[in-house]
Order: sequence, then structure tokens, then C-alpha cells
Amino acid sequence: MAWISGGFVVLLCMVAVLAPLLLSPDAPFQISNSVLLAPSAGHWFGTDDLGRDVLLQVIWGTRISLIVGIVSALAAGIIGLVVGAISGYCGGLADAMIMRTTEIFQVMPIFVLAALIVAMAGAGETRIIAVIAGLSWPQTARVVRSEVLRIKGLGYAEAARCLGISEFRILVFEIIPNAVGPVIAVSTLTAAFAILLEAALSFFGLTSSDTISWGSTLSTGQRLLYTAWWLSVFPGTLIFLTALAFNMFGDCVREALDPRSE
Amino acid sequence: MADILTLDHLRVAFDVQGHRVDAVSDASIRVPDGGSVGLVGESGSGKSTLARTLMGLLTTPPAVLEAKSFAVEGQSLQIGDHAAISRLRGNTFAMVFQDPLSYLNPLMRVGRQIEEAVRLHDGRAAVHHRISELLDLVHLPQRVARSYPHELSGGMRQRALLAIALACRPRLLLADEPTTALDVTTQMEILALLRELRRELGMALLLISHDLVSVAELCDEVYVMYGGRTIEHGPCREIFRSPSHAYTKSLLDAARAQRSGRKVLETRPGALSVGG
Amino acid sequence: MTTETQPARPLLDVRSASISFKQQHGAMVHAVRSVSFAVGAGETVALVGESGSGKSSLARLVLCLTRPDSGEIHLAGERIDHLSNRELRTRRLLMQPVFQDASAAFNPRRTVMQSLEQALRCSATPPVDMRPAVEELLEQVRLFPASRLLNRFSHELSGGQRQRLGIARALAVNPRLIVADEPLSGADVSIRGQILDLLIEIQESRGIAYLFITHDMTLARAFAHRVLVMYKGEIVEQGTTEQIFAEPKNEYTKILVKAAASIDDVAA
Amino acid sequence: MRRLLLTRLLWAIPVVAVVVIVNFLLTRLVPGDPLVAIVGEYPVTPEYLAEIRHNLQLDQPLAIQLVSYLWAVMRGDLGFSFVNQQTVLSLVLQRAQASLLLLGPALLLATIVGLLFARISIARRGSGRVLLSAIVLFGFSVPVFWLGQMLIVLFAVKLHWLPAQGMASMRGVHGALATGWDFFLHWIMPGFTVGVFHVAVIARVAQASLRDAMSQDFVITARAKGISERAIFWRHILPNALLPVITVIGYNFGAALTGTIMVESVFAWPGLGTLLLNSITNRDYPVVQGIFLLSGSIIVLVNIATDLIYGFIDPRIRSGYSGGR
Repeated sequence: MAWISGGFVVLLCMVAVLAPLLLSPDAPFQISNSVLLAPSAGHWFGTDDLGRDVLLQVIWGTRISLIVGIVSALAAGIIGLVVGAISGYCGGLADAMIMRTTEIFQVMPIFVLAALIVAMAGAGETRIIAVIAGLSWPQTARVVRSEVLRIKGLGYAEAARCLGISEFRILVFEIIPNAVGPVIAVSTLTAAFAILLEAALSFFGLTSSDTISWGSTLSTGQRLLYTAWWLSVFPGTLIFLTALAFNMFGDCVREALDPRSE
Repeated sequence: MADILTLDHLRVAFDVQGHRVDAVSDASIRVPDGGSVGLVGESGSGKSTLARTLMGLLTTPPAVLEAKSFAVEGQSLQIGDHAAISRLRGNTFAMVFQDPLSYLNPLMRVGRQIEEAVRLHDGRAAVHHRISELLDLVHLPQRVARSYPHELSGGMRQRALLAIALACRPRLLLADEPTTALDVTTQMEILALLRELRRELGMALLLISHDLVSVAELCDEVYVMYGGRTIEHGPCREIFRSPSHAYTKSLLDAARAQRSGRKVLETRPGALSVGG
Repeated sequence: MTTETQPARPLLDVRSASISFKQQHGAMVHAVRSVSFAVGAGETVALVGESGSGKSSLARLVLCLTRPDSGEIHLAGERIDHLSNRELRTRRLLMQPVFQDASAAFNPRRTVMQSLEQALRCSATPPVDMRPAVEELLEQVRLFPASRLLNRFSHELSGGQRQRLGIARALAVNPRLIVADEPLSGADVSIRGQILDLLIEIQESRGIAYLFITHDMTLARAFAHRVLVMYKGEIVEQGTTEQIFAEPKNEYTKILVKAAASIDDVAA
Repeated sequence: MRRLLLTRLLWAIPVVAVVVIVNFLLTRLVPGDPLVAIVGEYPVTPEYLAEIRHNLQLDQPLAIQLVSYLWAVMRGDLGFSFVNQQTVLSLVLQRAQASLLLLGPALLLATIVGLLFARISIARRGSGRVLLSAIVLFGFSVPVFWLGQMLIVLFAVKLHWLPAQGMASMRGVHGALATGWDFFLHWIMPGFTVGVFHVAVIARVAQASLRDAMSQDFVITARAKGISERAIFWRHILPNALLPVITVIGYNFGAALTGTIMVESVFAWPGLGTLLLNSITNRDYPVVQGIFLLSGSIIVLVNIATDLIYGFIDPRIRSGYSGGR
């Protein structure tokens, strides 16, 4: 399971990296007269209403989806790690404030907020990444915090304190390395969430029209649902498979870390 | 005196991914009717598994059970026959456990939990009367019936568990480390209560404990269990005075705390000068 | 009551220390209430109490892992409870903990060698050559053969071995006091005896003092010079082991002593 | 219990306040005149613009603007939607009904189905676990709006079994029963789509909590009493296993509502989601903000309700017991 899902993500990464090298950047945008062709030998995934090749669009869209997914998961992971570590280790007022903040985030309708921000402030990859990361770090922060709290009370952390090792070194060398597993698990889940969120935003037509992502192709598909099913089936399947791969990978990490599983 | 329980050559294994791990490899035990028997051993010696087996509480698989013979009240039974055991459970024998809090349902009032057991044996009309009788028997005030488990102290919870166990007027009570999780003061109260109940109700007791002192106080006979085997048994007094097995000796040594400590205290010149 | 029988300048001196915690729903728990006692150099003091009596909170207080709400803690003649963590660093080496749960006492990502090396590096005079120093430590706690254990992780050791390793780490910085919180409660009978023997041996060769926290009166009788009895956050009685067992004054102590009655008394 | 209610209500205040303030800041942070964000690109009379400018004190410092915005929100004045020719509040409330009509039954069914799956997965160990993790992974990974599309293509376009869009038939039906049936037919696909995620959530938690409850010691007590396995399950295991499930329903209500909003536009269900999409397309920002405010408030309310239900079931929470012996 871990190999299949990991392999799929690696394959997608390769596609994302190689696409701009092998394709001319205009190719996916190439308008032609062959409008709304069903999948055939010439166009494996068919063409859209402007005669653009869906396969090329899907390949091109891999970049945006993956970049948004991975970068925002990374950013959320880092923010969450720092905030969670501070919250768990320092305790007191800082902890209380951070926890209240994450609680508030938890009850926010994240998609609506993201849609609101993007709609009002304007779309763009970086902005979408910032919004997704900015809204999904609390998850990680909570996980990190509970891990830090748990490990802080364990014998080895206390023994290190009794040896006179500084608090900062204890946090960095004793606690965080042992808290990393759950952080990775939750980060892969964040990546899947980010990919779905990006797809949803572009599906709602909130991303700028000159970038191609899986969600934006899907959005065209929604308009032409009755005539051109291929516009929905292929990009949708890819979003699903990618999110699935990240989720599966996250599950594998979590299972490997769970002492009860063996 | 007839035996209320006889069990010969019990073996309990667990299937862990194809490997058979013995929890109990060879255990034999007899409890005379109305008698009191102690079963001592450390954690991991298999004594709790033995108790669960007797109560038919092990799920098979993963557990694999074998015994040469198993009889309750002289009636021979199959060791793995859960249906037969569950008919006896709550009628012929009942059980109390180590950690009284976790053995009570946190969402249900204590009275309801006693009632569940009572209903199986008494008619609808007698239920309330019987519940209050049971509470009296274990020296709990009547108001406890309306309390939730978390509102009670450790000792009261153990009494509540005893009330549940006694609901069906058992002939044999299995007590698995009934005092381990309690305060010392409460421990003594519960031991006294067990002694009193045994005298009043004339039921047999199988006390499973790692604490030699409470076994010595409560039981006439003792079985010593080690590594899944019953290695020694006999009247308490004899065993404690002249154990034949080396392991029993080390258990007794630990209980007397005479192993190294005293010797060292004596051989350390001036060791007491600081304190004394 | 015991002030005149205690050494003039005790190694550890706890003066009316108190600490309370706030529970989740706002109720205050007074874990330790105005507790005073002293531990002299080279002495073994047993702190006896049941779970919930506050003895573990007291241990954490002594180790400065939590600070008292009021009261003072003096170590080797110096008040330490109000020092900052930075100031505490060197003083902390005078006392070291040995924990109950040996499986959590070591960082799972470090080998035996790495764990002990970390401890040795913290000592006042870190050895230049680590490997022989680590091996020597392992031999002191009777972990043989040292060379084969070095690259193991703590979870690859048996419970008894881990507990010895815990003692080795404490010894690495040459402490004068070891605070041992139920170090034997997870161990089998046979291993208990061995570890007790080891602790006594170390005391004889190094003159270390022990604050030995236990719920087991029989252990206290076997091992300690003096006994402190803790009940509901307070020390209800303290005295030499002989005094406590021969003529306990406090009602609670009497119960404890009675409960710890030797098997001979009961079986007779 | 009173205390619990009080603390939860107190907790809700800052949350709603944050939602309102975020709303306010967004309007003011949009490049250009905030009026653009408030009115959108709808051609309105200059008199009206002046009125808004005065009402919201847009010529005053930011702090005063915030106060007047808060005051406006508290009075229920969320602005006016020119596109829909309706006040935002009434529009949003009206659409919220349709959304809840879609979400409510879906949540209820999903909870039951999730519990069933959890029970099955425990009963049949190997295959049950595989089935459960497949369901969970599917529910967590599938983009709901796409799933909706696929269902429409299959069941409406190809097979003509179910209506593709809306909440009721255009031609109208007569009689309560026929109306109900008509609604049900329209509900099936979006309801299923919304429910999929939730089934996954419930199934995962319920499996863990059921397994946990089954291995609790009090089950042994119950068994030792001699009561039947059926009674043990219904009286002892299920109530205890439900506690985490209730928490997770409340905790994930936001996600469920978001899912509904995403699904609606696919099925043209006349709820908040469709409204959101239309408003974004039309740059009708007050409506978007209104949806954010309302959905945030609903989620907060549901969270409070969850805690109260939890407290109602669990006497330990009710009495503020914090665990331990």
C-alpha cells in the first residue's frame, strides 16, 4: 500500500517536472477547430469546447495541483510544528491563546472563507497556497502540541532536564524528533485536503482563467456535463487518485507508527 | 467435603500470528465447597488468565483451551463450552475484579447495574427489595443506587461490584486482585467484608492475588503459580512455614523483605548514625 | 521532632514546601502541603505513601521539575527552588532521578552508548574518551558484556537491564543524591532483589544518598535508614525505620505497618 | 449542566466575533473603494451610495467603521443584494433552509450507515477491515463535486432514472405524498454525495470506539452477570461507543456543511452553495459574506448542541468530573 501510493505520487511529480520540458508551454492552450471531440486515438481524453486537448490539459494541470498540495502542506506543517511546539512546551498564556485560536479555526467553514478571500482579494497560485496553508496549520499544531505534551512528561525528557540540558536543546533534540512521525502523517492528509480544496476553488471558477488545473477543466466539464462527459471524468479521476494516494500514504505512516498495530 | 470446582491440567494458549504462546501451560486447582483458596503469583504468571478461563470470558479464538477435566459442583463440563459456563456464570459463580472503576459502566447508575443482575434471578416484584438487601449486605448506603460510578470512592465501587456479584447468590466467588487498586485502609475493609460475607453466606472463595499477606489472612489453602504452572499447593500455614519450591521461597522472602536489606543494614557500620 | 537527630548540614533540606494543581474543571488539588524533611549525605530515606498521596509530586518538587508554591528547597546548603533553569544547571548534577517507568526513561532514538554519552557530557568533568567511560559505567551497574550492549536501543533491553541503565545514567554525573521514584514497582521479585543489592552496593562505594519513593512498606523496612510517611499531601510521621516499625504513632502509619505485617505474623 | 451550557455559550462569542471581524476586514482590504466590495458592480444610484457611505461611516477611521459594522450585523443588517433584489439576511436564511433540508437527512442516514459499516467491519475481521478502510479512503479522497457530476452523467443523462437538478420538479406535483416522493427523488443523488464523506468519518471513528468499548472491563462485568450478548451490546457497548461518534459529528459538521455547499451547485439545489457560486460570479460580495457569517454561526451552534448532548449522555461531563481515581 505504501509503495503503490508513494509510487503514484512520485510518478505524478515526474509528470509535473517533465511536462514543461517536453511540452511547449502553449500546447495545452492551443485552440483548434476540433471542438468537443470524444476520446479517440488522436485525442485520448477528447477535446474541450475550444478544441484544446484534454490530455495535455490534464498533464499540465498536474503541476498546479501538486505544487498547491505539497507546498501548502509543507507550509502548514512548518507553521504547525513551530506553533504547536511553542504551545506545548511553553504552556501558560501562550498555550491558552494558541489553543483558543486553533479552536476558532476548527469551526470556520474553511472552504467558504477561502472562497471569500480568493474572490475578494483575487486569485493566483501563491495566494491560494497561502490561504490553504494559513487555514490548515491548526490541525498540525494540535497534533504537535499533544505529542510535545506527552513526550515532555516522559522519563527521557525529564532526565535530560535533570542533567542540566537547556530547554531549547531538549525541545529540539529530545522531543521534536520523536514527534515527527505524527506530523508527517497529518501533513500528507493536509496535502490531500489542499489538493481537493484547490480543485474545489478552481471548480467554482475562483482561480484565474489563464492557469490550467484539474479543477478548472472540471469546471468546464460542469457546464458541458450533458454533452461531453470526458471533460469531467478524466481530471476528476486524477484528483481522486492523487488525494487517495496521499491519504493512503498518510494512513500507512500512521499505521506504521501505531504501536497497537503490531 | 465435595469440591465445588475441580480443574485438572489446564492449558491456555493464544494464537499470535501462527505462533502459539502459552499463557497457562499446566494448572490444576480444586476449591472445596464453602472453602477458601488463594492463588498467588506475580503478574504474568497466568493467574488472571486462569480466572478468566474459569468464568468463560476468554474468546476462542485467539485463545485455545485444553483441560484434562473440569467440573463444577461435581458436574463435568467441557472447558471451552461457553454456553454451559455462561449458564453457571451468575448462578453458581460470580467474579469481582481489580480496578473497580473500569469494571463499572460509567454511563449507568449503580442501582441499574445491580438491577441487571438481579432481574435474571428474581421476579419483577422482588427486584427493589433485593437491591436494597444487597446494598445492605456490602454495607453501602441506599442512596448509592442512584449514583454514577464516578461519584463513588474506590472502596464503594468495589462494594458495588460485590453487590453485583452477589446478586445471584453464588456458591463460589472468584476475586481477582480485589484490593490491589485500593488504598491500604480500604484494602483492609474489603478483606474484612469478604471474610464476613463468606461467613454469612457460606460461599466458597477463590482469591487471586500477588499479595501473600491477604491470602494468608483470608484463605485456608493456597496454590502458587509460576510461569503458567501451579507449582505448589497445600494449606496456607504449611506452605508459608516450609515452602518446598524455590520460587515460593523467593516470594516469601520478598514478602518478609529479608532478602538483602536486613543483612546489609546489619553489616553497614555507622549507617544508622545519620538518622539515629 | 527529628531536627536534633539530623545532621547539622543536610544534603537536601526541604522546608515547608507546598504545591497545588488546578484540575481541568477548576478544582484545586493540594498535592503537597507544607512538607519538611531532610536527607543527610550517604543516607537512605524512604518516602512511603499510596498512589495519590503526593509522593511523586514531592519527588518532582525536589528535582526542581516543578517549583513549589511556597516553602524552600536547599541542596548542599544552597537554596535552589527560586533559581532560574540556567542557574540550576550545575546544581542539578548533585541529584539525579531514577524513574519508575524504565521503558520511557530513554529516548527511543538513541542507543545505550548515545544515551550515556549525553549524560557523561553533562558532568562537571566530561571524559575525553567516551567509550571506555561508558563501558565503565555499564560495568558498575553490572550490565555485561558492556561492549555488546553499547549499540542496542533501550527497547531492546529487558526490564531489569533498562532499570540498571537508568541507574547508570544517574551515576554518570557523579551525583550525591539519587531520587528514585518507585524504581522496583515494575520488576519481578528476583530482579528486585538484585537491583536493591546494586543500589546498596553503590551507596557503600560512593556514599550516595537516596530518596527512595515507594508504596511498599516492606521495601522501606528492608532498605531505608529513615522513613517518611506521606498521606494526603502531608508527611504524617517520620523517624528511623526501627522507630516507625516498632512504635508507629500516627494512626495511618499504624495501618500501613499492620498491612505490611510479615507473612509469619499472619500465617502463625 | 447549566455551567457547561454557560461556558459553551461564552466560548461562542469570540468565535462569532472573529467571523464578523474577518468579514469586515476583507471588505476593507480589497483594493480600491470598499463600496465596490459592498455594492459590487451593480449599477446603483449615487444617492444610495452616499447613504451606505454614511450608514457605515466609511469616511471615519477604521475602528469606528468596525463598530458601526458590528452594530449593523447585530441588528441583522447584512446589506442588500442587488442581483437578487432582497436583503442579504432574508436571502441567506431562506437558502439555508434548503441546504439543511439536504444536509440533515444525509447526516442522519450517514451516521446510521457509518455505524453499520463499523459493526460489520468488527464482526468480520479481515475482510471487514479492508472494506472499512476502502470506504474511509474513498470518502476522504473523492472530490464531492466531481462525484456529483459522475452520478448525474450516469443516473440522469445515461439511465434517466433520477432527476438531475433542483429540489422539485418544474412542472409541479399535487398532493403531499407526491410532493414528498418528488423531493425524495431529487434528494437521492445530492444526499448520497453529501453523505459519502460523512459515512467515512463516522465509520472510522465508530470502528475505533466500538472496538474500544468492547474491550472495556465493564463488558466483562456485564458478561459475568450472565446477561445476554444482545443486552450487553445495546446497554453497555453502544452507549459508550456513541460518545466519540457524537463528538466527531459535531466536530465535522463544518466539513459536512462545506461539502453540501460544494455539492449543491452541481445539482442546482437552491441552497447556500448555489447562492455562493452565483454570488461569486456576480461579484455580489455582501451575499458571500453573509453565507460565511451564517455558516460559521450554524457550525458554532451545532458544536454547542453537540457538547450539550454529550453532557446529557455522559454523567461525568455533567458533573464536571475530570477523571482519575
